[in-house]
Amino acid sequence: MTHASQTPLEKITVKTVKPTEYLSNVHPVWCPGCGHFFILRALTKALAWLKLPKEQIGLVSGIGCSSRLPAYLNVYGFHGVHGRALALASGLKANRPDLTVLVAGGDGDGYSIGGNHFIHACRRNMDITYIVMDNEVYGMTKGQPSPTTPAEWQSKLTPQGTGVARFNPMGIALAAGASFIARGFSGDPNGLTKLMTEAIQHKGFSLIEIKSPCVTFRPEEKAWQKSMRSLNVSPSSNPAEAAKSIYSSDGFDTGIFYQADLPVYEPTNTPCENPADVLAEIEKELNV
Amino acid sequence: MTHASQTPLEKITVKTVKPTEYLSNVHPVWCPGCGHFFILRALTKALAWLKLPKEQIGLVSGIGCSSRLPAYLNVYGFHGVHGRALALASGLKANRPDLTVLVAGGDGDGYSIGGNHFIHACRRNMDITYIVMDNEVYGMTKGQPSPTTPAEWQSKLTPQGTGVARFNPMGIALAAGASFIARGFSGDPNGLTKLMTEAIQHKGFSLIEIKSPCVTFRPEEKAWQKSMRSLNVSPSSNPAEAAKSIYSSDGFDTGIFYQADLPVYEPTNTPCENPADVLAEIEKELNV
Amino acid sequence: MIQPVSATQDNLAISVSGSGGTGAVTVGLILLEAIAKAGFYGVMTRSFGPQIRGGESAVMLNLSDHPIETLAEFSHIHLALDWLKFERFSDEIPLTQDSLVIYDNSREKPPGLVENSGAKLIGIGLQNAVKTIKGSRMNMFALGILTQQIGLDLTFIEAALKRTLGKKGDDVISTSLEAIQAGMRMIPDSHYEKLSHWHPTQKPRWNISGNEACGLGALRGGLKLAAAYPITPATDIVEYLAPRIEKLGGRVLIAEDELAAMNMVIGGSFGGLPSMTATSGPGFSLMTEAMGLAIASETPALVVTVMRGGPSTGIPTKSEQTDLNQVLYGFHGEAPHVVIAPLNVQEMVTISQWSLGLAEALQTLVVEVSDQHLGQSRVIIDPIPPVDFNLKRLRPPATTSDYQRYELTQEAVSPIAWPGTPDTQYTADGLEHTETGKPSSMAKEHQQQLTKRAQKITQHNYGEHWAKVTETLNATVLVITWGSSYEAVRIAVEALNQQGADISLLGLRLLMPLQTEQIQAVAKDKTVIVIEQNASGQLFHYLLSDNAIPRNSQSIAEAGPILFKPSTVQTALIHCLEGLK
Amino acid sequence: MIQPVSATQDNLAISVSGSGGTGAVTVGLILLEAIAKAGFYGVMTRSFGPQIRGGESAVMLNLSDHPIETLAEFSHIHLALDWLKFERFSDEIPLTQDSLVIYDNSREKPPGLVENSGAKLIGIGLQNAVKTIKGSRMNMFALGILTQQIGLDLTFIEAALKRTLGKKGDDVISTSLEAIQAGMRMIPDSHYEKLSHWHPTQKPRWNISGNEACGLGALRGGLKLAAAYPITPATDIVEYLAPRIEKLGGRVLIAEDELAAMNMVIGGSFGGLPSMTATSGPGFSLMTEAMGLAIASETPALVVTVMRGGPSTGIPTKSEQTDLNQVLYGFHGEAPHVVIAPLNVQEMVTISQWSLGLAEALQTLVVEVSDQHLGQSRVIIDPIPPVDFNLKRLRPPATTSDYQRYELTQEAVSPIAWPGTPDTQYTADGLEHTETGKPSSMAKEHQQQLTKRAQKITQHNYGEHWAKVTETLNATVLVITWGSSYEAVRIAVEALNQQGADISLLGLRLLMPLQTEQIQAVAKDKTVIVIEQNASGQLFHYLLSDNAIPRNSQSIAEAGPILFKPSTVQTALIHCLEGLK
Ligand SMILES: Cc1ncc(C[n+]2csc(CCOP(=O)(O)OP(=O)(O)O)c2C)c(N)n1
Ligand SMILES: Cc1ncc(C[n+]2csc(CCOP(=O)(O)OP(=O)(O)O)c2C)c(N)n1
Ligand code: SF4
Ligand code: SF4
Ligand SMILES: [Mg+2]
Ligand SMILES: [Mg+2]
Repeated sequence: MTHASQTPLEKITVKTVKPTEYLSNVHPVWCPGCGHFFILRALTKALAWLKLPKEQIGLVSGIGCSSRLPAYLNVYGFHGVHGRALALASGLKANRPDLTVLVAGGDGDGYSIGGNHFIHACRRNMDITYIVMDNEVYGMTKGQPSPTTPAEWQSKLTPQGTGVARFNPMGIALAAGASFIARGFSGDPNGLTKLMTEAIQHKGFSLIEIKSPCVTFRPEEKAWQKSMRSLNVSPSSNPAEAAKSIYSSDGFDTGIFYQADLPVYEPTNTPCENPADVLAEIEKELNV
Repeated sequence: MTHASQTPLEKITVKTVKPTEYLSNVHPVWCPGCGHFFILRALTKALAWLKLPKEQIGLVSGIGCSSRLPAYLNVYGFHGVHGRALALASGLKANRPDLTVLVAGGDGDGYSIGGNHFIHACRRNMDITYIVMDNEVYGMTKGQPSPTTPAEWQSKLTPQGTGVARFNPMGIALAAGASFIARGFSGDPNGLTKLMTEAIQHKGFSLIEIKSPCVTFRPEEKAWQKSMRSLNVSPSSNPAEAAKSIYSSDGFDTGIFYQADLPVYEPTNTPCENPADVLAEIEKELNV
Repeated sequence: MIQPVSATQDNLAISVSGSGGTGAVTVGLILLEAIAKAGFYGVMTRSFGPQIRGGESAVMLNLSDHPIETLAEFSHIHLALDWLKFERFSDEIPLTQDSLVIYDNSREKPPGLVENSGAKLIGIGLQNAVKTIKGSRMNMFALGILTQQIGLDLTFIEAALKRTLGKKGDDVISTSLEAIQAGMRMIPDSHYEKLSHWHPTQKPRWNISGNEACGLGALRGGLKLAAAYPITPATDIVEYLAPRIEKLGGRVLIAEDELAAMNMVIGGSFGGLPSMTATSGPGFSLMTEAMGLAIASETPALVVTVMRGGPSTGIPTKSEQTDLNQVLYGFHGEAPHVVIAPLNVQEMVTISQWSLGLAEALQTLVVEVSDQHLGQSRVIIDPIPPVDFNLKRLRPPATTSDYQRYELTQEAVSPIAWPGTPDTQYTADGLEHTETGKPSSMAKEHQQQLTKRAQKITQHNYGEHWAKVTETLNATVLVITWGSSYEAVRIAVEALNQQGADISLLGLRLLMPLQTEQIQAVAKDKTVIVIEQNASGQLFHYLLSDNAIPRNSQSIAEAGPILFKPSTVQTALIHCLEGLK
Repeated sequence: MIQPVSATQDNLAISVSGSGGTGAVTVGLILLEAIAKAGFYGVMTRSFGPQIRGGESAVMLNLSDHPIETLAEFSHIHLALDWLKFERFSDEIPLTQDSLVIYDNSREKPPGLVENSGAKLIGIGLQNAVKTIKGSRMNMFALGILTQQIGLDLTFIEAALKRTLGKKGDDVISTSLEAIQAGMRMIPDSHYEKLSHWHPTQKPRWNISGNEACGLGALRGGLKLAAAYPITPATDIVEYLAPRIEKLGGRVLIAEDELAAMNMVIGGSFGGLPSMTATSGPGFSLMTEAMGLAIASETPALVVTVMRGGPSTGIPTKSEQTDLNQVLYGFHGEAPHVVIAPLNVQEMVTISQWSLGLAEALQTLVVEVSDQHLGQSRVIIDPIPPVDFNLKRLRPPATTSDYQRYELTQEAVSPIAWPGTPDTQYTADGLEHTETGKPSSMAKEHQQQLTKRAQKITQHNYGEHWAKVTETLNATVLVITWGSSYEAVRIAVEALNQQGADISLLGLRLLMPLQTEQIQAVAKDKTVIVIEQNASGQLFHYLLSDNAIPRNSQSIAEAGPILFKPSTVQTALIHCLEGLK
């Protein structure tokens, strides 16, 4: 695999609101050097850039190193159970379309145990932004292979490697119906900030699949810093074309692969002015 | 949508073994006219064509009208719980690679509750054939929308339609790593028999997505008989190409969309000649 | 020795069976509504063969001039549209020599078990009749026959017909009416003209199923989100809600599976609005992890579970009170929550509203337990007046600074902020946490939060709804039961008491937290007998586990799916009381 | 009044703490192995801060010249590589005036709680020492100091070092050895030279963790498939199996989630070969639906659950006996199955083998319950001799015609065919079924199969392993406990008995089916006290629920995550006994 066509990663500067205002006073439990730190930083920058009021944000996660994210932000957060963040967030968005709903988690949380909610959240295409902090390993449980781990990677659980090909989260998201699909890299916080702002602004379900090295259980991933580069094609809104660019990517391009204006699922949310009357109407149906 | 390019559906005749030998004496609970009857018939024909010994077949299903299939066949069957057939079958195949393992179920069972096992079974690419009897509805529970139901279809549960786009099971299978992907139609039992024989013979995970009308809760599906036709391109082994043909299909083509020779996951299965000695070796590691 | 009372109550039991498409169920629906319009009460249950469609089905109606929810002891009139697989229903449609069986004599003969029952048999030419009226259906003739047999005024049938089949258009109505009238003439003598002896009421009444009642109660309680995955016999609840909740500013979310449904409920509720799901055993099993999250994160959530035969896929279409152990104990870790079971359809509206309110006020999981019988029975009841339980979420005061989501308070309920409110941001967590919500694995904080979560539930004053206690003067025996067994047990106990027995009855609604002291007070100096419909005596052992009942208490426990009838309960009670002597 | 015995047993307790990367755990591992090589016994537990890496961690060793599994009452020697967040461990590493604390005086001062403990403090220049030997690490100096303090022969340390760090190459070994020797000279006076008074054994022994012991037992039982999804603290079981099971003709399947894992186990077992999974509370919750399928379809399946603090995600890295309710009752429908809990690491090998055998022979779900403490403790034990339980699947006779998978038999166990065998094809089903396996919703068949599934379990003769009963002559009190609480309770009871108390002890292994009559026999005429590590007294209530213990029995129940120590149990027991007077 060659990484010749390096495009310089883009810059973003935050002017108006201080990103640190979005931080809580809880210190991350992450290992020093963990890629997830940079994702946290990029996210605070993106929120600041968009000037989103802290109290208008609902940030939902599952379980994993990555899923610890909500506690580190001074927003309304929910650190739920492993793999179910997207479902929880869908309930939140359904009841509270006024909130900006973000979901964060790992490759294990989202693509392994959470796989079913992943495809159905894509299909529903609610206005939610999904940030996957993909380190190709289960960090929290100390180093087991995930669905994005290469087949050869050896661990205690898989002394000869998994023997199973990694799969293609962006391809799955596309087939399932997500309307914004991007890849980012934690080692490129500015590019990431930009992707995040675009994803949050996009109306519909946005997936940002972020490569984020686990320095403890996958130290070799530090080399990603050298191989990641910006995508040199612009986002397609045609699924067949996007499929082609997703399938032919070597996994090291960052950028938006697909963005389309698809119907967004927004369950009815018209407040009821006169519930007593409406209830009486409903009860009338029962009369003999 | 036009259905102009009708290719005549292919014929298959069974000579050697009697398909009825594969039937059990349990009578199907299906409604008269249900598409699932024809899938049962095609399956017995395919098994007969392949001359597979009945006792060498393991047929696993979940819950649904479609999932009742195993009881109707005189093979080793498992009618498990809703949505988990592929996982159960993976365990069976891992322990018993000598058996021909088939999985059958509905669109609800496989794509809704079973979605996570679907993508991971594709990814694992074990030598299993997955027969989805897709009627775009939950038949067994009397007519609720499934992930393949069109957004406009109205039901008691969705009086104004689901408002959610149907998703693309073949596209998902492709992105997830399945190595044989086909669409069939219950109204074309011969074409279906042929697809089934090819899928069973294919080494790796085969998906046959079969359109099968639910005459009771989706009577309008009877019209499929007029619109289904054979695919006029030959199977691709290139994912990007296959993606294109899958994404550009109008949903009425039948045939093999993708077939590739991908690594098949086969967990070790070397019988141990001298377990006592091996155990003693293993216990020796514990010695102080 | 006490003798069982005659199983004949002042009721009228009618059943109709037939193969798929014959329309037995429609006959039942119209008849029930007509009976209601005539000023009476009734209950209707259905039974299906294993086929999806095209298989045999039956309806059983039990009618009376006072509210009634139990199954009849035997059918006064059984009308067989045909005899397809009638054996399947023989448990549910008992025939005796007091039964009248009407059947189509142009087809098969009655099966042996019908002939042997001693019932009076009348064969008629139903299939031929259909040919006489163009576009008519056999079941409408049957309806006419039944109308005539029980002496029901045609105007009520006509009104019920219009209501039930009105959508099908005027032609269908008029053809049907013609067939009904023809049917009325087919057997002119009436054999069970009971209605004329009954006292019709002028009061308004409702025609409602248990599942509808459950949905209505939740709407009254302010439900804003129902997230669910379809499952028999709970789907009807959400199907009832779907077209109605939107008018009240709420919504239904169809989940990809039960794991999603439960998490959607938690997310919706975290958003500040009352949220619920409805499921049955298999789905409940899939939800327990997330229910534990609701408990640990103190997020209000209502789960209605409609029990069916178990274990595993079991018997999806039939009733059994067999999931009690799970609804109480199906969670890992210490998971105090609230479990409530209504005793009949009539109270389902109010108990469901109460359940949702308790979830909101106590910020925890409330499981409301129904079953296939309660849920899918259709009954005529007096309208249920509205109640105000005044059960709301505790919000932080507007001037909060240093807001702590999991603050230790006197009532053990911590204020919960509304997302969108400035300065009260917090992270809800299923990891053990400090008062602020920060993850903690320290023993002190674990114990503090464990205690808080338990105390808020035990300290709450549940008022009178915890049970329905009917005390008899000088009672020496206390019968305890729950859920859909209650009505049959109540009638059995009343009958025994009329014959001089001294039995008190306790129908337990609040299963968790168990009101041990109150139960002990009622049980004092009495022999306790616990009656329930499952094989192992789950309620019995549960009551023993907290010493709520004496050590020598007796258990009457029988697996489903055949429901208790007053007579079977009486016999079992008499047997049990004899054994104690 | 009985006085608590001095908490000082004939043990030697050493703890080491430090921030991430300082290598405290390595010190513990080498020391434990060296102590074993020297002919002694010991147990080592670990504790981590919430950080993944880079956070603080500690090891606690309790050493003796006889088998030992409990935590020490206090640390004889605590070595602090630094003081980072030491407060976090203060519950787990109690210091008294009899403790010796050694710390690096080139860094921060000891925290207040250490100074206030009255422990003797020795500060040394660890950081400077490292500079004296190129490539050396601080923890090896610490190891040297400890070696010297307890009077351990260097040869044992050297051998243990080679075994533990051998993979890192000769250079690391020689540098480490140099550092150890330098460390030995740093504090020349030995303060705890206990070893010389102890009697070393020459017997072979094993160095094993509970999770490894569990895996080994399953391998002995013929395990062929382990399917699992990682979860703390159960992952080690599968990590132990992964490289070993293949040599025995088996395999590990990594599942996408726990729902898959459990279904894989069922599929693998349907294929005819012993199959298991390992999980913890949250994963167990996700598996209950499929476990119900194993029960209903009568497919053998072993589930090992390693409990951690709950509810929900709870406290993943710490121990609590808090999932008993769930492992007994977490299923919908009547779901009789087998639940077994080993009492200590020593018996884990045999009990795990037995558990797998019971699943095979009874064709049902067996849940083996461990916890974080049992699972992740590393102990030195005598090798466990092999046993043959002779527990196998019942196969249909070779000449079977008209094979019925769910045949009603005398023993209530139906023959199960091997897929691949001609003429015995069947469909396994979680729907209720007839003897042939055909779906059925009839009451008769439901009750027949319910009864069969219950009877096969209750009728089995479980032999002596159901409990470990230690009866004391003239005992007036019976203490009942289970799982990882057993060792601390045993020592407490023995100590009280030495002082004249008359207490019998029952360590309950077979939790389901509950051996009520046997328990009643042991409990006869005694006051019963039930001790367990959870907040609500789950075992206590469970025993009451079947009248296995008298109504006035006492409960000592305390939530985790701090483990019981013999002294805390003693105090609680004395308090409880006083209260009874
Ligand atoms: C139901 C359940 N199963 C398993 C676990 C254990 N578990 C916690 S986090 C995790 C994987 C985390 O991996 P990932 O999502 O990739 O996050 P990372 O730690 O790598 O950031 C697992 C398996 C759990 N908490 N709950
Ligand atoms: C855990 C669980 N949830 C829900 C159900 C109820 N249920 C049974 S079959 C089914 C859907 C069946 O649809 P599909 O798989 O498409 O099969 P079809 O009947 O259409 O052939 C559902 C929701 C169940 N049995 N178990
Ligand atoms: S284990 Fe890996 S993913 Fe987790 S905090 Fe450490 S470096 Fe990050
Ligand atoms: S309900 Fe639909 S899918 Fe089910 S048997 Fe009837 S026609 Fe077939
Ligand atoms: Mg990860
Ligand atoms: Mg379907």
